[in-house]
Amino acid sequence: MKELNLQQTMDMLMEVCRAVIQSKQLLTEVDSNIGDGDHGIGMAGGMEKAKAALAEGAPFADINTLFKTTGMAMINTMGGASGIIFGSMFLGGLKGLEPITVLDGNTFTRMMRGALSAIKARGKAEMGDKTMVDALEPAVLAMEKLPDADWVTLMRAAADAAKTGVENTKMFVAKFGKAQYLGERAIGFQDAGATSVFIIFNAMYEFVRLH
Amino acid sequence: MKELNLQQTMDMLMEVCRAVIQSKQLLTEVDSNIGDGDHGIGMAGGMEKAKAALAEGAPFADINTLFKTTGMAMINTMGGASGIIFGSMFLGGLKGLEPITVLDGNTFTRMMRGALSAIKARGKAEMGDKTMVDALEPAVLAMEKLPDADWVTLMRAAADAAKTGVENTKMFVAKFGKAQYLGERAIGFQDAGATSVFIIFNAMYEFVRLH
Amino acid sequence: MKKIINDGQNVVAEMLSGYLSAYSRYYERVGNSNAFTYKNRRKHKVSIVIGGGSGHEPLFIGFVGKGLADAAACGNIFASPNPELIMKTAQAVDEGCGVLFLYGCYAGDNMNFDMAEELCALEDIQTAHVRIWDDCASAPKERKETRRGIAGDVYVIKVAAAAADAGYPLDEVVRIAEKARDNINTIGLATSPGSIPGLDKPTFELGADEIEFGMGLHGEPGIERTKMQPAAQLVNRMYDELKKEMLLQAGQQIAVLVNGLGSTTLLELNIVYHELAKHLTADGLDVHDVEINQFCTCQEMGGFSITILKLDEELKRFYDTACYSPYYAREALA
Amino acid sequence: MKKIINDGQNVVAEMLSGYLSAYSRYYERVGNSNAFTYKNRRKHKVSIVIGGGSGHEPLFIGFVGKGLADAAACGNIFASPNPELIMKTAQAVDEGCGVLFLYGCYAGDNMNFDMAEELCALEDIQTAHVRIWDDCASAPKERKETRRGIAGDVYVIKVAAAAADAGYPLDEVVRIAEKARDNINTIGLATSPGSIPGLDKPTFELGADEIEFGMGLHGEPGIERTKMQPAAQLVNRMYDELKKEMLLQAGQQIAVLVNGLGSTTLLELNIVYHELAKHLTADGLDVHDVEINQFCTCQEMGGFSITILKLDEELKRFYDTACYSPYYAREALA
Ligand SMILES: Nc1ncnc2c1ncn2[C@@H]1O[C@H](COP(=O)(O)OP(=O)(O)O)[C@@H](O)[C@H]1O
Ligand SMILES: Nc1ncnc2c1ncn2[C@@H]1O[C@H](COP(=O)(O)OP(=O)(O)O)[C@@H](O)[C@H]1O
Ligand SMILES: [Mg+2]
Ligand SMILES: [Mg+2]
Ligand SMILES: [Mg+2]
Ligand SMILES: [Mg+2]
Repeated sequence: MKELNLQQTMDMLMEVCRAVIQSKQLLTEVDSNIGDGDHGIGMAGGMEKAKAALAEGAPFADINTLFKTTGMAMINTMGGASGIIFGSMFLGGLKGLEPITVLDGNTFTRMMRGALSAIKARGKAEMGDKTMVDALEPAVLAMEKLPDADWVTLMRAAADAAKTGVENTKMFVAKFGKAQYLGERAIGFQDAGATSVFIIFNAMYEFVRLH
Repeated sequence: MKELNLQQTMDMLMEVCRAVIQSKQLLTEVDSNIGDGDHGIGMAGGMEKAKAALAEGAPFADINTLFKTTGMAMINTMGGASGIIFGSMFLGGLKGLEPITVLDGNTFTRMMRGALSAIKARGKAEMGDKTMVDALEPAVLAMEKLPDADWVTLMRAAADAAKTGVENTKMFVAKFGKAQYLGERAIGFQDAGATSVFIIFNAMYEFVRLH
Repeated sequence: MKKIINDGQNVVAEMLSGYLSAYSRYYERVGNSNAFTYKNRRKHKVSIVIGGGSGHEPLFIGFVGKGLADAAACGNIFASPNPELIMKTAQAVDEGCGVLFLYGCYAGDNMNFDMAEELCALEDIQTAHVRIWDDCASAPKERKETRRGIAGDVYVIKVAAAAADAGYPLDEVVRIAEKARDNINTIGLATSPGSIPGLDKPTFELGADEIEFGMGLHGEPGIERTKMQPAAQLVNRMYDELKKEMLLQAGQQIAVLVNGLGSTTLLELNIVYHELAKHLTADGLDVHDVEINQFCTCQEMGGFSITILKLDEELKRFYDTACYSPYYAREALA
Repeated sequence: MKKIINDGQNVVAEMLSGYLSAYSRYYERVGNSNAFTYKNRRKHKVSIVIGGGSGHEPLFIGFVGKGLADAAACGNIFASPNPELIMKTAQAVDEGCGVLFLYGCYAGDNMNFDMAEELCALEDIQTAHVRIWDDCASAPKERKETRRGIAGDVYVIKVAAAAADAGYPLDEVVRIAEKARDNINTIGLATSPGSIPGLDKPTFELGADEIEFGMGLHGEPGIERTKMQPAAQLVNRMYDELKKEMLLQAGQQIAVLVNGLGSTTLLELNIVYHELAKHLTADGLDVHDVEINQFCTCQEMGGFSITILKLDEELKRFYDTACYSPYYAREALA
């Protein structure tokens, strides 16, 4: 499969929502270890709202609006660091993008590169700062190495890279978010936001694999 | 022994203070079961202060002042229901009593009868209301049945009667103090104040037995 | 129990030392006792003296001030102040117009304040008292003089102090305080115990999933122990009790206090009022004023109480005046 | 965790519903969002908008009112409000004189308020912000812009709002707010965790006999975990940190806030000040004013913080004005 149509893209985003909502408990625990424990509530709440907004907004005219709806729902219900950061993951790639009704891998890769830039501009985090950037940036790099790949190949690579990124966060001291105050004591624990990035790409992979 | 001199009376009161202070934990537990748990703190605190006041006030001109010092120290440091009730146990028998420097059993019995009257007038409790009256009144009655007895006989009778009184409180519903709200649920538990009365008479008994 | 204290014996004296030096602008200690007066109190008026056991802060220390009581006598934790302390406190604020003692109806307080009044008589201080018995879970209506005084204290103090400030004579202030008292009821529930500073066991036990309706401020038992329920159901049950007890009817003007018992957060207390407001609106009650706060606590006890004061024009007049203390401040209501 | 709530998702909306209907005299909701404004705010002045994660009540809801902020935008529990909500809140109180955002320095708040300012710019609302970073246990002095904002928020809000009420232009209000911010430090300690409504595990764990100095308002780790100690020693340690950090010297005029984190009682907090006052006196500090209260909490977390504000004549002028909200009321200081 090389292209997703509007309905498929919508279904994939719905799948992402469901996967994150199902991971509420896991994300809570991960954030409790070195943060304030609200990442699961926040992400699940944001995704609930995104799901509802997608269901309510359908039918959509283009894929851009799908992503915008998801991102805005997250920013405006979650608040917090992750609302704006993860909202930007869906919004940040839309700038300058003409309205599209089919989504190919190259476009998606460009969107994620745009999202990464937006997130780094907003949050100032770089690789190694123990944030979701540590999962998103490797995923984007992995996708960029696979131009014109089919969706399954692309998403497997993205999810794998994100997973490695999550593992890597265990080695880092945090520079942002509530774990920063832990200093060395954060070492050994994975970052909550990075975990969410993996869950998102993995849900996309599972979706394209089964369709 | 038929009479206590001033020093012996003072020593006996000191012994009473020590015994109550040592029972702090027990009284806390008894009051926790059906009250608010502060009877041990209250009685021990009052007796600490009484002990200090006795030590500081010595030498005393008469036995009346000894009792007055003890009672006033209790009322004025303890506060609460038991401050005034137990203060009255030492103060209430002094009304109309000429200054004395020796204390015989008959005088002491009369003093305790006066104390009982004062307490009942102040607190309105009668036998069977699950208060310290249930221990004090039988002790007074027992002493009144032993005119001209020696101190050991007298105090053994008082302590025994108080002990039975404490046991009896287990059968009662409380009409005063914080246990009253328990209704039937107070049955099976002994009253804290009654327990203190027994401890006091028992300490006196131990004192006269050993001197 | 991790309590931020030095020594279980000295907590009240040290608390007052902190409070009175922090707020020395307003308060003055009576000698070196556990009692204090409000410095800027109006003169030539009936004096209001409040007091009771400590451990319920901000009650009583936070209800002395402008438009509030003139002085407070503080007992040990959960134990009434002693007669001499109460008398000395009255003496410190007596203006020759009489002293009104306001306190919660508990055996210990009743006896100590009674004896204090006897001591005051010897000093030629005219006195009166109003015992507050708002807790309708603590005894049936027919024996209301044996009920406990809990958060309703706040309203009685507020109204009586305003009447005293307005220059009413002692018997009138008593009448108004009694009227307020007789128009107030409170019901509480506890979710977890408090602990007495210096003791290492809590004052009572509740299962991990249990609550108790009507539990007293020292852990005295209430009217029903149930499983934990959502806020809406808890409030339903409590409002039903108050409505029955007070015969609340459409059009009745009321003031409402949602009071936290210690560790229950303002977030939760405001949710309680969110639920309560639905009932009050549905029943057509005329809600004149609402407070959501921690006024009458039992150390870190979990839970809350709801107090309703039925207002008439006279009570409202005194309710509406401004008052100020560090823990209870209100502007005059329009 | 027994929390008096209905549903973990709706706590903030329901809390605000309760608060705003109880205190409808003073407040008005912005649309049906989780933000509200003070009705009787002065017009033609710089508007002060505060906000942040909920769960720290009375902060932020209790610092909107007379002489305080004009509006608050409330996020979910421990999560910054979102940019649109913040923008709408600013819009609701903008008088054309500019809006100053005051908030604690946390990644989430920083990003959401930044984006809100971008949205405001699109709406032609002039904005500025002052991030509050008073918690000196959260990072060394050299990186103070990464420190957390905790109880010191209260002083910055008070002083900035008074300057705005005095008619100062935006850049001046910013200057004064920053001056206040730069003269405030706080250090806290935790004895027990709070819990997020709807979750059944507490936000962190502490041994039965352990405390942690410098722990953050969401359970972020502090500078040292030790055994529980008497109040005097706890205060010693904390005062030492503040003294070093702030270079406190004899004659310096200060305001002091002893703040409870949730379940620590007023009894204990007043004992803390009893101990603290000894140090302040010994060091010859000129204590202008003291507050002992629960202003900035973390649900039912146990523990307290100490905040010191160094005053100069300008700050004092704004500190001293009267203010009123249901949870923070003060008369003008002489
Ligand atoms: N400046 C930042 N840049 C990128 N990601 C960030 C930044 N700050 C925080 N995050 C991400 O947000 C996650 C925390 O999200 P969450 O727990 O929902 O918010 P909060 O920290 O406000 O409680 C972190 O694990 C991290 O991955
Ligand atoms: N009206 C009364 N008359 C006699 N004794 C009383 C009365 N009220 C209380 N008591 C006694 O006081 C005891 C309680 O003392 P304490 O726990 O110190 O006071 P409080 O009830 O104020 O906590 C009761 O066990 C009872 O024996
Ligand atoms: Mg978090
Ligand atoms: Mg007791
Ligand atoms: Mg008691
Ligand atoms: Mg958070």
